[in-house]
Amino acid sequence: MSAVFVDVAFWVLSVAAVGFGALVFRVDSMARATYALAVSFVAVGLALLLLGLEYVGIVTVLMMVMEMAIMAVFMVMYMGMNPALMPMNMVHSPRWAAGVAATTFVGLAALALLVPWPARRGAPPVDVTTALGNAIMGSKMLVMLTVSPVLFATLVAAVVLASARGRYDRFGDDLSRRPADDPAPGGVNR
Amino acid sequence: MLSLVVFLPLAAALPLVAVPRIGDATARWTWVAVTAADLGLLGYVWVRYATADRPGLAYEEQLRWIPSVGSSYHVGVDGLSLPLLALTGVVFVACAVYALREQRRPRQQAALNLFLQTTCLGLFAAQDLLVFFVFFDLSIVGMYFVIAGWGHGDAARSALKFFLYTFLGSLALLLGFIGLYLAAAPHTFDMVTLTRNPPLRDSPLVGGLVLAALLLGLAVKTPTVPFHTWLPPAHTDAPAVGSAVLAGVLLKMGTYGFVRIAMPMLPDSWRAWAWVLIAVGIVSVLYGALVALAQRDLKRMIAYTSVNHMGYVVLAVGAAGVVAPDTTAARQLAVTGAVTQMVSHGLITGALFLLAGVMQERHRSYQIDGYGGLAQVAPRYATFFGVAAFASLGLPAFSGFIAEFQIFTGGIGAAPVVAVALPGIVVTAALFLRALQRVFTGPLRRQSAGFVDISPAETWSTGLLLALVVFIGVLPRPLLGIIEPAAATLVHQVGR
Amino acid sequence: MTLQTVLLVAAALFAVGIYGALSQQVVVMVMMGLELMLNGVILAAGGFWWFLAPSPDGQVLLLVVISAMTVEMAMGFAVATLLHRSRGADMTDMAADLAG
Amino acid sequence: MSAAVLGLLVLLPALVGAGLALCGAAADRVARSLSLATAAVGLGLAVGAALTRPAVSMPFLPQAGFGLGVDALSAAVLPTIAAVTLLVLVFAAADIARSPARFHGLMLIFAAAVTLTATATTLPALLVAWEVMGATSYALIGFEWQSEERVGAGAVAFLTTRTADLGLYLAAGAALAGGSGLDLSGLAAASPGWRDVVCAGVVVAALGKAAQLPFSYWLSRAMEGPSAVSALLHSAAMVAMGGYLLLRVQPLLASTRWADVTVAWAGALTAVALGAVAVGQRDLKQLLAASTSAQLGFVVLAAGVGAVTGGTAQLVAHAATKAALFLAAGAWLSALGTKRLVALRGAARRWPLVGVAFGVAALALAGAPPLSLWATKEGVLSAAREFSAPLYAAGLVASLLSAAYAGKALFVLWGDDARPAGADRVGAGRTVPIAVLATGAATLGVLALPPLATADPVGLAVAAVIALGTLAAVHRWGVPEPDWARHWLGLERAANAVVVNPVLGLAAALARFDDRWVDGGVVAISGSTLRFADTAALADDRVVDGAVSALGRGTRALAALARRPQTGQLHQYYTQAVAVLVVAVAVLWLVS
Amino acid sequence: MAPAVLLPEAAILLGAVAALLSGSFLPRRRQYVARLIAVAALAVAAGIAAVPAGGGDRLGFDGTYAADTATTAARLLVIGSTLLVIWLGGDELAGRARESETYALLLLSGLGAVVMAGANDLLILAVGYLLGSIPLYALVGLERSAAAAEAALKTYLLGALFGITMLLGVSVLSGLAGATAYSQLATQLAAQPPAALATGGVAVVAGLMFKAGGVPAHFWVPDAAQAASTTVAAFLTTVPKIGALVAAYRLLDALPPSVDWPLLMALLAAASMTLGNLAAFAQTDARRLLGWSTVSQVGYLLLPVAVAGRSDLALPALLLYLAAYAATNLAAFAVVAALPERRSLASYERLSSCRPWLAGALLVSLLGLVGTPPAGVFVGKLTTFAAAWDGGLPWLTVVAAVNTVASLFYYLRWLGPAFGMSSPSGAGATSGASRPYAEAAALVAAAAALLVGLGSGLVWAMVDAPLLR
Repeated sequence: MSAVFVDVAFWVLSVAAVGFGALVFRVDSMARATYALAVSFVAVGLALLLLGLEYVGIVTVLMMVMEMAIMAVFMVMYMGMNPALMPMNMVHSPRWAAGVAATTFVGLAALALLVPWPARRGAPPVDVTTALGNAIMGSKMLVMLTVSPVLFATLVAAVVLASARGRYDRFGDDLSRRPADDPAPGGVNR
Repeated sequence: MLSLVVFLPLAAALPLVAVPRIGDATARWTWVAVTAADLGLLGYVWVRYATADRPGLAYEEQLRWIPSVGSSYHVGVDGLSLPLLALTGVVFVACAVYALREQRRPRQQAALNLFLQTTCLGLFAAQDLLVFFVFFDLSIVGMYFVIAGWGHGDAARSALKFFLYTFLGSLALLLGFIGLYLAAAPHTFDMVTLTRNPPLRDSPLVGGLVLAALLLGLAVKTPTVPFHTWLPPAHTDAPAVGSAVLAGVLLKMGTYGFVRIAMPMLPDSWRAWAWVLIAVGIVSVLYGALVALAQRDLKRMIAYTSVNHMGYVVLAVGAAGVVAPDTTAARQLAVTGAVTQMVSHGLITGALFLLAGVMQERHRSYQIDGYGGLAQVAPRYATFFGVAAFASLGLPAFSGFIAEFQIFTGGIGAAPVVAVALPGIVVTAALFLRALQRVFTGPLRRQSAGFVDISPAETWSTGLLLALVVFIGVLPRPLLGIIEPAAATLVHQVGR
Repeated sequence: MTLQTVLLVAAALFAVGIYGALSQQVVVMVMMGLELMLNGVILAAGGFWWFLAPSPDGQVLLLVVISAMTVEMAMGFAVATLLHRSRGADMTDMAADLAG
Repeated sequence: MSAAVLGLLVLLPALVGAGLALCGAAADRVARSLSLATAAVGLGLAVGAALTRPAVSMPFLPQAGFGLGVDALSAAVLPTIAAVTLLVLVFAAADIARSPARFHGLMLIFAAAVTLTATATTLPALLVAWEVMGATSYALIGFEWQSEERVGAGAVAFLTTRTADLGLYLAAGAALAGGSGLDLSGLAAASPGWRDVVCAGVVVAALGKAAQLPFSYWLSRAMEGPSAVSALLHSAAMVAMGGYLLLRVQPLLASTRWADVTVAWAGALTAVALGAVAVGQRDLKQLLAASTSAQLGFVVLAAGVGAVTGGTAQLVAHAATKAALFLAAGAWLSALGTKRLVALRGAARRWPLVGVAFGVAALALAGAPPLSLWATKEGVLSAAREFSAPLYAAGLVASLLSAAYAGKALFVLWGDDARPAGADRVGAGRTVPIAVLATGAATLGVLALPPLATADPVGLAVAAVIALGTLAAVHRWGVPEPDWARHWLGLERAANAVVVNPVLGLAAALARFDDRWVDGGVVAISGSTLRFADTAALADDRVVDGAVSALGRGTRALAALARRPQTGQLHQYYTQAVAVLVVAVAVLWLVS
Repeated sequence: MAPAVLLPEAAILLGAVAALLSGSFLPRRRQYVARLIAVAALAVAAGIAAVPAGGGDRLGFDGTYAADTATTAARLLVIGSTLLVIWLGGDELAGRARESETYALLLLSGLGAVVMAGANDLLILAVGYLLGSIPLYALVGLERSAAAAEAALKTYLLGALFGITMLLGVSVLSGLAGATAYSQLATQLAAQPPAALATGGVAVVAGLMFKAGGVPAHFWVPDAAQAASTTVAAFLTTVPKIGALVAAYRLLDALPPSVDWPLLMALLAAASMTLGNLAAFAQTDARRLLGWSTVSQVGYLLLPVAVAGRSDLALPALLLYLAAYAATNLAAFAVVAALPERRSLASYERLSSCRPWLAGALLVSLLGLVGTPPAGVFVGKLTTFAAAWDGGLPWLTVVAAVNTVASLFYYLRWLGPAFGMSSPSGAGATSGASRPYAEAAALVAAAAALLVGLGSGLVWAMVDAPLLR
């Protein structure tokens, strides 16, 4: 990849990321906002590829696309909205928000531009993904070991919060009621 | 032995709290018995100490508490603490006897007061700053519940004010302790060590700040002007027993802190600030007396005389900080007087508050103008009150004179400006005579009708205190013999 | 493409995200603001990795960030569902009883 | 042995007195006999002590022992005190009907304090006695406590003398600082500056007790007490002790350049001014009271000019004289219920025995030769004459005035116009002591004999002439009674205006200040507490009423302010949180 | 590698999984089996943690996890606190539909706190944060009431925001250092530009503040304390703080002094304690008051964190205070849990006469929170004050002391009615059904609060050891 190409690509992706990011809060329906966010993520994911992060870039793109899809479904299913049709302008004190955001941006930008960042230490490994794999299985093993209970906890927590009816509602207090008492019957072999 | 003295009341309090089935009479008499037993132990300690050859710290006990922080459970008695320990024992016996007539929750009252007694004894026995502080704070808590639980009038409010105010003082004290602790090398909270090697000798600024924190904390407790305003409402709304303990014992914690902690541990700063103390003492003496003179409420009046009397102590310890080569004798006299005054004030004011409680008990009023001619219907009450009043105004043959004479003689000898406070003596006399005249003499007025003379419990409790007042007033040697060596040591420590 | 420019873009994304998080009333939209902020963090982390220290640590960090984003969003949906069920609300303004 | 005598001398009446006073009504039956017995034993002990001159000292306070001793001075005074006490108690046994136990108890304590004063050799011992004396005088003057007026009079006496007593506290401190120790005899050895302070303190205390100017007014109020009390108080006891103290510390006075002159003039002026006051009185007891001040003035003058012997003689002679006069006045008061001179006219004729005794004593008071005061006074005046001529002149004026007031009383009581009505007889219990005392008044001049031997006969003659001449003049023309003299020079009003009222006003003002300002901050906090702590029922109607100070308001406002950010609005939380972080970063950027 | 280092953590995790799974097969009334499983797992974990496996302090997993004294203390504290929470919730949770899940979530969140405390690597810290937070959102919302949902929402949104700032900070710091392990942070960051360092540090600290419940991320604490079930309220005001504060100490100890970290932490501490105290002044709901009081307590707890590495007293003082605080705070919540029908302060009227033991526990806990000796918090406060002074922040000590006085005020507003001192008229709520578990837990916790103070010498000796890095 030539440097020019990289630069051009980066700027295009950057503009896309920021532009679609901003669009999230400009469009008038949640569905569109979701799509805009997805595009922004994809742009950043691609930018990561430019930064040599092949695996992570791809993962970002994939994860975010999936997530945005879920988000859209979620909104239709649970919120009972037709995302395409609901006009939306539900904001409060946007001036304050804009002020804080602008201040933050100025601060972070000043940091980015003014700080004498140190020189690069070391060189990127030849096979970035292998290095990542080694790290995960090696020095940073504990991180991934801990992520797994995080995912487990997320599962439990999300289910507990989101589902109103637990097993005792369905199967009775001693779990002996068959079939389950569901408002909308379903399931295998039903 | 000393720990037994300190914790015996607490040990007796626990079953009283824990077993609700204990009857009222049992609880009352248990209280009396335990305090009497404790006083007996204290008497034994006193005799042993008085007859021992070696003055200084005796009955020392030391147990590891937080060794890494340089704090231990360290207790002991010397000539400064022994009189106050004994005072505590006596005042609580008197209170226990007085409360034999108490109808409101006697079991809890006994337990609470026994707890309070342990905190007071522990404080005076403490030889470690943290131990001192623990008991200091717990005494506040205990007294809060005494006032709030058994008080009258606006008790909740007064109790809260008391708690907030003195708690503020205790935290200032804590800051001062931390300052001492950090300044000592190696860090320690041990009073004996800190006294032996006073820290902060070469840093007047920090030393001054630490002393300021200590003084603030102790001044609130004492109390001196202008930190005294918690005292009148606390007394006015407190029950008689609570007032007696508060004025008789708790106030002494402040002045005891002066002689036990501030003076020997920060001698340089103490000398530098002595003039401030003298000024505060003078103002407290005069201001307390004058404000007391204007009171219309008997108990408030007595409360303000406490400000006056404790002002003498501050005056004396302040004068002891004015070091000059040829005034050693005067300074020793002043310090001896200060400690004597603590004991004397404890006994006298304890008696006065118990007697004032009789008024509340009979007619729910302390208004001086509401009474008149009481001597006619309650001659014994009048006699007792008169004796207590004359003792309080510093008449010879009572302990107050012994203390005040020493304070003034020594104080003036060390710092002539102390003489400015002399009119306090006259104003105090005036206010007591006025009160006596209004309440007890003249024709019988409305409130006085049907006033029943004091009961045996009231007689014996106040009689015990007044008998000691007279004893010290006539034969001060047994007490002074204990105090003098300690005062000499202290004066030497301040002067080094 | 320098570190500065990458960081600048990241800062822009982060700021836009903050704006969204602060200004939106609907819970899900607030979450989108948060996602955008994370988006900026991802970009910045990538930039740091490439320009400052291309060590494996940086990559693992990115993975952690992405996992965090995922699990936080999952929780977000769950909480939004709960809110919807128990209060019939989907806006933060409608859940403002606890104050003071 | 001798120490035991001294101890008993003080302790016996003190203990018996305390016992009687504390037992109160329970001891009424035995009170009189017990008290008289005690006083009699006391007299014996006093004589014994005067003869053996014991001395004793015991440890009391650090740096200050408790020393007692009898020397030439106290050897003369002690028997006087004991004798007068006994006689007055005999009179009182007949005179005082109510609560005898309390009365005799207090009298004995009082007598013990006086004895102690007379024997004290150290400042602490002196101060103990001094203050107890003041306090018992309060209780005795206010003995009939049902009258607030009398109790108030006692308070005035106590407070006035106590104010002066502060001088002794000051003196003690100064003596310690001056390095002289607290022995009375050694005070003159204090270092010069401190010696002046010691001296000033002692002088003020003594002038107060001796009712010299400007403290004289308390004596007037003290007349509201029982006559027996007045008799003791004015003759051998409290007032006399003021003069006695000055005599005792005469070397100290002489050691300073100013004290002796000051004291001498204070005595002389008092003798003149209070002499005039006495002349102006229309009440027998008031007249006698003012005359006490005036006569003590001679003692004080004696101390100032260094005539210790003369002063002592004057003191002793005056004690007998004045006790007799007061007892007589008391006898008539009991019999007639009045002490107004107008109403007493002719009383002496009706009760001639008492009248004669009164007459002898009054003549002695007037300085008529050859009665005691004529001689003793001259003993003082001759020393004054050597000291300074103006002082002597003042002394002569005072002598003239004393003859005038004595004559006034004498002639009224022996007047023949009317015979006042009242009880028929004055019992022996009252008459005998009066007679004995009058005898003493007549004869105690012998005490002054040793100096008289060397005295200037001219002076004696002048004194005699003045006394007799004045008596004649008074008999012929009467005396003027100017208002200023009748009202004791307005001294009490002045004291009230200058000291008492300002102090009371200040006290009230400070009390208001204390409640409103010093306490204000805390009041406000507790006010808000009350509001919160009490349940709704109590809460609103008892809101802090008046004093809400800045601290309380501030704390409450801050507490309310602190809850404001917790709006419940999430986006505001976000804004705040981000803002705080931005600020935190900015601060760190700035300080780094 | 040394996986044995993580045995206690593994035990907790297994306990969580087992409790959850067992719950699926248990009848509603017999979910105590799940409770027993959770308790057993915690007990095992505590046993392993208490016996230093493989001998004393050491690092594990290539230095990313420090199994040192501080971690051991945090483990034991978290485990002990969680046990107490389960105990005090024994009545409230029994028979609830989500009882077993609650235990699983409690264990998971506790595990997150432990991981944070032991984290010696920024990444572990971030993951620990997630592990601690996510179950917390669920726990808050478990009550399923409108208020609980709102509290869950706020907790979640704040948690998400501060999670993001934390990740931002981690990115910046690791970018600057070129590594994420604390050992390398300490050496690599010293030469880096302070401005960037400050930004990264503040961002990470902000995340920790969310877990600790301190300013500026305190908003969720009073809401959650008020609206969640009492069991959960007790948990979330206690356990996350343990992890977060130890983690903060570890982090600040590792950060180089080129930035004035003590000032930052001191300001946050002062703000937390002042805001918490003032806001608590006029509260009328007992649990909300406690929520605010924990905000102020975090302020005091931040004192030793502010002087991390600058005073020998700081770390033991922090751990001692945490121990005392945990016991004391749980005692207060246990009393609340034992009296579910009393929500407002006024309803505690006359508690001392009808439930003297509970009143005693309340007295010990509230006065303990004030710092009255000899309760543990007193020694904690004393040593933290001393540490702050020693570490060069005497002004902060004074601020803390003044705040302590102010705090007394609202605790007394609660104690006053409880000891029947304000108005005799109030018809004190008649005590409802007995809640034996909560009552016993209250007494045990109060006793523990006292014992920590009385035995503070022992506790101190146990925790007085340097950090491993």
